Amino acid sequence: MEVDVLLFGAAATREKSDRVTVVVGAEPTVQDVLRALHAQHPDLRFALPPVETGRLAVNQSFVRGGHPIREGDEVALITLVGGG
Amino acid sequence: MEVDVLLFGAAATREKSDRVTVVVGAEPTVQDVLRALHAQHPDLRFALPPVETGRLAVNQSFVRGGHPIREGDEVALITLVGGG
Amino acid sequence: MPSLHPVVIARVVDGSLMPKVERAALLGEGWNPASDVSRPCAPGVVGAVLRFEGIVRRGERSEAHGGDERELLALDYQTYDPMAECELRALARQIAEEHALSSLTALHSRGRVAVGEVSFVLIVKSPHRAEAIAAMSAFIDRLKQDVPIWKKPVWK
Amino acid sequence: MPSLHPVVIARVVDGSLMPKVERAALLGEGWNPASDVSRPCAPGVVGAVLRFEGIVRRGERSEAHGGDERELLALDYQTYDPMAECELRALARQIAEEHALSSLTALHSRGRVAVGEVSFVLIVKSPHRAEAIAAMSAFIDRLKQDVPIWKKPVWK
Repeated sequence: MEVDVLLFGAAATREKSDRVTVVVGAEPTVQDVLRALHAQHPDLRFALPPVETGRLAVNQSFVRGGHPIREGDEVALITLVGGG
Repeated sequence: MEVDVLLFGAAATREKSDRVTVVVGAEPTVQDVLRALHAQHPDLRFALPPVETGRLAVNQSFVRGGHPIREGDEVALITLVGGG
Repeated sequence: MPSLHPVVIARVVDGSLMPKVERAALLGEGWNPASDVSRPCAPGVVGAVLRFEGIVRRGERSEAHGGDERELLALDYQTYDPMAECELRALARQIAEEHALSSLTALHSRGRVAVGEVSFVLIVKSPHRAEAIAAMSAFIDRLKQDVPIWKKPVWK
Repeated sequence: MPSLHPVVIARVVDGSLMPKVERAALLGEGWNPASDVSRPCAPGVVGAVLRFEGIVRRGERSEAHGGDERELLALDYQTYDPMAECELRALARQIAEEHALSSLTALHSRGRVAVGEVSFVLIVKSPHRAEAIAAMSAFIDRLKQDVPIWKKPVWK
């Protein structure tokens, strides 16, 4: 299955794009997508959290670990924010 | 020599007066006045600083230790302030 | 007697916040004062009001220039909507309850904010000073971790 | 680029401070803006504005009543003049320089301030947030040690 991951800030600047695609197995979890980002987009490692404890935004909520990613979910990498 | 010491706040409330008088020797220092306050006005001990390190306001400036008190100086006990 | 249900307002607003803070940001854009301020504090409960304004500075370190300070015209704040406002509001409620505040108001800019203009406002009211300061520090620290807002420099 | 000669205003003012803060306390009573604000900050230097207001609360512990909270009408602030304003000003200058602030304004009431009214205002401006928060906390801690102001409760 392919998952599009939205990028922002320094991650988007590095990739020169507002998203990247990763290839994962069937019934992937947040950890699977993070592992795939580390392996398939090494340029993003400066912005990637650890696979075991890191989080993604799925449908605009933070989730971690074994949370499932389903077809059609909106998946985003939210790191290095800079508000305030 | 007699020294008038101005009181404020809880110290004035306790003494029911805005000043007390202490009797000290010739050429007194801040420590001498503090020592005399401890001895001659035990009701004020709750508000009195230690003799060695404590301060008084003399002519509206904080001074300590061996600072001399002269005839006509304005001497005040400034403790337990509560601004802000 | 701290309020157990503090009044909380948290908004993401287009552009510079001042002088909107006092007018449009709180009163305009569909915000209904009656719903948000339904439980006004009893007079005499609040002992401390703390207000923080973040202002865009002229100098910002540029990673593309070896970390030297370069001169800015503005910052462009990118927000992931509507998550940014949802997280801002969730953070506001959590901090207000954890610190037993009487109220918390947080406003953050979206889009371009020029040098010298205000991009973030936090107003905290509480019975005592200590909780207000602790709440403000905690809010800003968590904002920088959890609220999806990014800033992009617009160099001179 | 922190200002080495921060703008400092420190005043003791009769009665409640609000809405005087924005008007009379700063502009009236002989205070000359030209002399105090002779070195305005360059735009874009200040990144953080922090404003604290202390408000008289309705409940205050009464020592004469075993430490229970009793209801207040007002606080009477007694100041040892002119030492109170001199110490307030000295403290303001010291904190502003120690923390490399751009400016510091401190106002404290003298006399009666009713419940719900403002008796103390501190406004700190600095390049970054951390110094502003540190300066505010340091100022208030030192105020309570060194500035000869006492409060006397006026019970209901």
